[in-house]
Amino acid sequence: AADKKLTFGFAQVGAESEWRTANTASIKSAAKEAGIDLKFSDAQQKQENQIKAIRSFIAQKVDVIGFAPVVTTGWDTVLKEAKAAKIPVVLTDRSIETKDDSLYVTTIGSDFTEEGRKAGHWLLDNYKGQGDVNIVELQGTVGSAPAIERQKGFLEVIKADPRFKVIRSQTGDFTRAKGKEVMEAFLKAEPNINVLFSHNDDMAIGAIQAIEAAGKKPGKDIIIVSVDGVKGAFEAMMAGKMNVTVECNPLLGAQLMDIVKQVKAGKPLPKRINTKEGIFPMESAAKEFPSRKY
Amino acid sequence: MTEQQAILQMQGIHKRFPGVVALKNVGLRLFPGEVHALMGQNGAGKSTLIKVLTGVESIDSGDIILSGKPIRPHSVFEVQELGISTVYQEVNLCPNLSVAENIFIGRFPFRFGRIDWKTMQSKARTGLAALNIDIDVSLPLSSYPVAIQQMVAIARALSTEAQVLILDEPTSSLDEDEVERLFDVLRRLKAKGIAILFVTHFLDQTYAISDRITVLRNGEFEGEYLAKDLSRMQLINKMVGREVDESSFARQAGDHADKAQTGEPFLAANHLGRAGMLRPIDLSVYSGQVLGLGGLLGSGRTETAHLLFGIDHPDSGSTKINGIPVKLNSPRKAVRLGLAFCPEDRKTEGIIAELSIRENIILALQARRGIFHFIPVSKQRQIAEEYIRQLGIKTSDAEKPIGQLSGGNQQKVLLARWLATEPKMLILDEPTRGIDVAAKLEIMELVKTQCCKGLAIVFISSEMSEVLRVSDRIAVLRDREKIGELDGASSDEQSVFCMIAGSEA
Amino acid sequence: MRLKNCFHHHLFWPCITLVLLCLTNFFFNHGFFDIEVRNGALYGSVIDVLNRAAPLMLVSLGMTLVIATRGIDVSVGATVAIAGAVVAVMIGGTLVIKDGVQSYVANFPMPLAIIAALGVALLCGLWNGALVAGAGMQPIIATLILMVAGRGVAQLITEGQIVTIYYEPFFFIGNGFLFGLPFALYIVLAVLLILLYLTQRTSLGLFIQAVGLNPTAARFSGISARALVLWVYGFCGVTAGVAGLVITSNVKSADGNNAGLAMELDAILAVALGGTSLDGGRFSLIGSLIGALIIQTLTYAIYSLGVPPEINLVVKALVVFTVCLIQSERLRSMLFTPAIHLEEKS
Amino acid sequence: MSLMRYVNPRSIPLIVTTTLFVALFGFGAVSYDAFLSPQVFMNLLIDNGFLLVVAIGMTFVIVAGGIDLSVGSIVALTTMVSASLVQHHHWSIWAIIPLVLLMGCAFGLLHGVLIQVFRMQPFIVTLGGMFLARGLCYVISIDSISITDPAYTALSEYRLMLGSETFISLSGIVALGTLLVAIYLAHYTRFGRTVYAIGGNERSALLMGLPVARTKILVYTLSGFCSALGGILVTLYMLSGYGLHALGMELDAIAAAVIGGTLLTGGVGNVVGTLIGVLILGVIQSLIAFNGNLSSWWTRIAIGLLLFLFCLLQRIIERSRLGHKETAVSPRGSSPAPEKSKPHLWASMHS
Ligand SMILES: Nc1ncnc2c1ncn2[C@@H]1O[C@H](COP(=O)(O)OP(=O)(O)OP(=O)(O)O)[C@@H](O)[C@H]1O
Ligand SMILES: Nc1ncnc2c1ncn2[C@@H]1O[C@H](COP(=O)(O)OP(=O)(O)OP(=O)(O)O)[C@@H](O)[C@H]1O
Ligand SMILES: [Mg+2]
Ligand SMILES: [Mg+2]
Repeated sequence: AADKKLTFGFAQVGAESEWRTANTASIKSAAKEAGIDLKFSDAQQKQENQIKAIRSFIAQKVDVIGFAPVVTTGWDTVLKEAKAAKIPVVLTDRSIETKDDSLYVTTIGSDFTEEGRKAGHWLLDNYKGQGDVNIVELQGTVGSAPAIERQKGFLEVIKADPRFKVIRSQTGDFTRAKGKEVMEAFLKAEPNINVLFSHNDDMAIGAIQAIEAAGKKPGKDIIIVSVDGVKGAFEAMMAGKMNVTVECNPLLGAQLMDIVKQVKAGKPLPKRINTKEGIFPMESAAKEFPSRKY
Repeated sequence: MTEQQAILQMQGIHKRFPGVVALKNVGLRLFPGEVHALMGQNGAGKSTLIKVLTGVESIDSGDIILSGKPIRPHSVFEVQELGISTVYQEVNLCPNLSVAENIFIGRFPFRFGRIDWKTMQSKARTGLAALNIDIDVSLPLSSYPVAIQQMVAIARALSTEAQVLILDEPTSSLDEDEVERLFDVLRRLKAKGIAILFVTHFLDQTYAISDRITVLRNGEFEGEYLAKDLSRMQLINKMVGREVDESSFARQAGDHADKAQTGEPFLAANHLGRAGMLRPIDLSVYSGQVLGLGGLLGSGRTETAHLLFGIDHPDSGSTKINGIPVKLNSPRKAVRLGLAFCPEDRKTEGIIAELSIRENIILALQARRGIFHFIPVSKQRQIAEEYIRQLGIKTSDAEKPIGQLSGGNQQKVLLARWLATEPKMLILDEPTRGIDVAAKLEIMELVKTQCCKGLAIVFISSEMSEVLRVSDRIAVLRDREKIGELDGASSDEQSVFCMIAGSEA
Repeated sequence: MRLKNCFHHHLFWPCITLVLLCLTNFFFNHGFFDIEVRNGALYGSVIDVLNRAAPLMLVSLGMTLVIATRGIDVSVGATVAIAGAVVAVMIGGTLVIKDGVQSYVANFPMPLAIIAALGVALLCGLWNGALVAGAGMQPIIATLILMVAGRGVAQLITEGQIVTIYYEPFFFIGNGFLFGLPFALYIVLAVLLILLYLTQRTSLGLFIQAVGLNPTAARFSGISARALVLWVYGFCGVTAGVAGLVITSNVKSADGNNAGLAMELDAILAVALGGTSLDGGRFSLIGSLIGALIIQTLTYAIYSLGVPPEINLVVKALVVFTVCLIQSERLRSMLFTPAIHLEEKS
Repeated sequence: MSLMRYVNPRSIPLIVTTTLFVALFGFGAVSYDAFLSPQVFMNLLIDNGFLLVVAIGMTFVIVAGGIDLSVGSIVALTTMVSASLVQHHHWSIWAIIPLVLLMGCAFGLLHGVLIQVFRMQPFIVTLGGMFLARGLCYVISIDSISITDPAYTALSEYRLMLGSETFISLSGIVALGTLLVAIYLAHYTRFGRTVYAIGGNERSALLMGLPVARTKILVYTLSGFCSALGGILVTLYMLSGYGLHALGMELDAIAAAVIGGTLLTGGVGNVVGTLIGVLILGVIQSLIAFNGNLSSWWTRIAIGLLLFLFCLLQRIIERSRLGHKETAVSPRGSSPAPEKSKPHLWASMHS
């Protein structure tokens, strides 16, 4: 094609976690490979910044706009402006709530509720102990979409078995330090904890340290179920300290660039495109570890 | 006249602060159409009485009767509404607001539902013109020196239609001419039947304007007298509470025993100046001598002091100390070289109100010694107590915050701060401001004794008589330029003013 | 007489608050005061609180001095992150697996890494100090610059990753126990002693107060206010750096984005709860430590009471208000003296 | 230099700041093609209208010598309450708006009373308020609530066309309106001047008989009101209520006010400066968005650096002006003949 390079404006959430960093890196490198001119903007976890970035993309007349919504709500106004400027929009990570489906072309990414369900199913299928199962939950940042949806999916599944009860739930803000701090307090307040469900690997890693400090064996005395599948989690699983992590795949750059090109070419696309995601129990950790990119 | 109905009457007023009884059974009567002087030494309770009267401080017991009705003021606002207008000791205005606003805030002229700035400014100009001041009233108050600020405060008080006007040391930083102008205004108000309460430490002023005098001593009511019945000496005795030898108030022969200007000056400034501040100036200060800086308001005396002390950086000229060239670029350096500077604006440049008297006294000495040569607290207390005694600072103990002292006593603490550093040269900018007669004498004595011990002193005061009294030589400034030097012993006020006027021609 | 003195001591009400909070904890969780010995170290909730509060205590100490000079430092959180990032990257983030055997490699010797991290933290502090004292910017905006950029710098150092440390000796700082107590507490103690010495046995304390209360008067008295302010910020940077080391060591990893997040607010709150006025001047180091402990005890209470996370903040807010009301002299005088003066007085 | 003589010295900081803003905008225009369009400028208002409203309230508080950390949380709470009422309880927008404004005022009033009556430090009180308001959001719902009400949608999508391609949104208009009211309030009412007086010297203000307590309480109430108004604008901007909206907005608001020349020590500042401050923060963001090549961390560093450069220039220019303070403040200069500039105070002395 002799015409000018395709420009793609992408408004990222921020750099709040390793997962996100890997996500950004993947998008950047894929854009370079695909010969797409990427306008990248970092919203520092704020929706208003993302909206501002989208407005500036419209002002710059990019070809396609993409963004990973910080929250699912509140996009209609700015997307209508994009639509008026005839710029197609693709979403990553999660979809948005809107009555007007024509505001975006498609969503590519993972499904947090599904991740929560997967974690729940693994627990129901693999828990070996007898009697009541006391679960403590480390939530993500209060109000954030992954926290809400992972919790929803998880609870939905374990409801099926009355033995499984969440006895404590507290936010660990998705960080190791908070995860550790909260787990410490849990351990003091609750003598019998069987399972830890953590909304991301970082908090689980922090919690593992707290469990060890309390003289218990993570992965054995307390089963640890987590989400994300970052490198650190694999290391912990190899050491037998974590039982399972549900993958949430950030490496969707190549797929995204593909879609951008198709959108520009005007090809019809389904409203939702899921990325390939797995679930990695402890046993498969050593095999997978060398191939982990993030 | 005496049997006329008092417009304001205070009876049996008691007021105690933690640790001090500031007022014990004090009474006061104010009659319309008279100027009433409230006299007393530093810390006698004058300001406290005024604060209690105007609702700034609460009363412990006692009655205030205004126009026959008892009142119990709780806020300044309330008191203003009752027709009492006050100028408090030290300037209590807002430095960030313009001069005009400071005069009219709370009573703005309105037009079309908004403040009418034009009218306000022209009214402010008129108000100040009555005091013979012509300044840009739209500039923030902080761009003017204390003296002007004090005039603005007075203008504010005068601009209200009050039946009672209270002035707490309004003249402390004014020069004679301005005082005279203020008095003209006061006389006019008096003629209109307004009652005026007036605090000052200048006896001349007391006798020049007041009809009646109330004397407080140590928080107690000493007596009320008609000014014409009370001689100066009697007044002083009543304030001080003991017989004072009259001769000590006169200028003494031998004050200026010729100290030969032998050898090098301690400090020699050669062509020292800064554009926009001070024309290059030559000054030499000798050890054991007092150099007075004479001049009128705004003549550049404070600026000279600031340049000498390294607060402002000179952009021309040089300074030598003991013949060695030095670069005075910060007060810290100056302090280390043995200089000391007692600034004119006590409240903002001098005291650190929340710190104790001890800490305030020790501050400069400690700064001179540096962070690690710490003076142990017991030693500090000893030094502080020593100076409290020596300077007669009226306080219950050295750990009291300096902000709670009366104005004059704060000034003494500042002097103590610098004396404690045992400086070689002391610059005093208006050191006698707000200090009572007795204490003023003490300070002048102190200057002289320190001088005899070999200290070099630069003395600045708005009261020319004071300058003449203590100075061995007087450098006369006018319009930020030195216009000449006089010999202290052989000059009088006339010769200084002649010099100022002469070069004007 | 004795009792009355203690009643009027400036630390009295902060202490009461702390005790009340501890009792609340005990009321809901009877094991709160239990301490047992495990592996030669004391183990229990109280120890947890102390241990967790250590970084906050460190930062509040530095913050106290800054606030005493009538300044504020909102960049401490970022400095924590930077120091953590530096030490983590220098000590090493590589896990080498050779023939199925895992081994850890430290890139630089640990002392060097620690010195470098503290050096960088000092630089951060001095940068703030230079902007405040040198360029004359307002403290909040001067430090806001580093607050924003600092996290970027930290992430730049870690390349946006969470750098995990695989070097056992380093873990001692944040996890180790000495004579049964967490090592971090000894660090706090050391910093506290140094500061107490500096502020009470040298004239630093007097100078800081003087500069905070009336900078002009302080300067005219021969104190070089600028140099003082510069170093106070520098020192605050160092305490934040030390806190960064403790946190990094504690979680064995450095997270440029999240380490020390919102710590500035907690530190300022701690200082204020400890009875230091945010308008500068008089300060209390011990008070700030108590303030930090109050905050951590409260956090711990929220965790162990099983408060639902949605209302964490509401609880925190109510406690903050209550604590302030308890400490409000005004309220006490209104309650205990019959005449209520609501009118304007100062 | 000679030009300086004709401008009011008090407006010089504002002129400096404005000039630097124009320079910054010009830099963007030179660097990026589409930057110099009227719409980019309008976007600054559209995207930062709510910040301006909040920062105006903050300016009053800071000028009075206080600080209000609760603004961001009150904004969030406003969005949450609005969204919940309109979506879950089907209230009319015309009932909701007064209600949330009242709520904002109530919050501010609470702060004011605690600060003034109980002599608590503003920083802590409003920090408590910040926790409380944000906490209440989560009590309503931890999830975000999308608003589909037609009235809200219509207001949100309202655009006033200024020419064929340029438009401004309702929030921009409201923000400018608020600015005008604030200018009036600050400079032409007794309340406004009392605020300045209190910031200049609270004790003096008391001694001058000004209603200090009432004004201080009112100032916090005003800030609460502005936060709620800003919250309504955010609700319209995002068409949703969410507990994590406006996170950290208090710092943006403080920064905007301070960049605009407001002194945190109180007494100095004005709302027009705050407008410029908001625009500057907006331009910095726009510059970075137009650049589009910065990684997440370089974004932060760049924001910090731009802020730094800006503030430093501001300081340097003001400093150099301060060096000539005498000339700017009083008529006596070093160059003109001193005889002429003799002040009048003692003019009649020897006549
Ligand atoms: N707020 C306060 N707290 C404690 N003591 C105070 C306070 N204000 C004044 N005092 C004390 O009350 C006494 C009277 O002080 P006051 O200011 O009335 O003296 P004054 O007569 O005005 O003296 P001066 O001539 O120096 O102004 C002094 O001993 C002073 O220390
Ligand atoms: N009547 C007046 N009109 C306008 N400005 C005045 C007047 N009187 C003084 N000033 C201002 O006062 C300033 C000088 O006051 P300053 O106190 O610094 O001088 P000074 O010689 O130290 O006077 P002082 O006698 O108070 O020590 C000048 O900048 C001048 O602008
Ligand atoms: Mg007095
Ligand atoms: Mg002077």
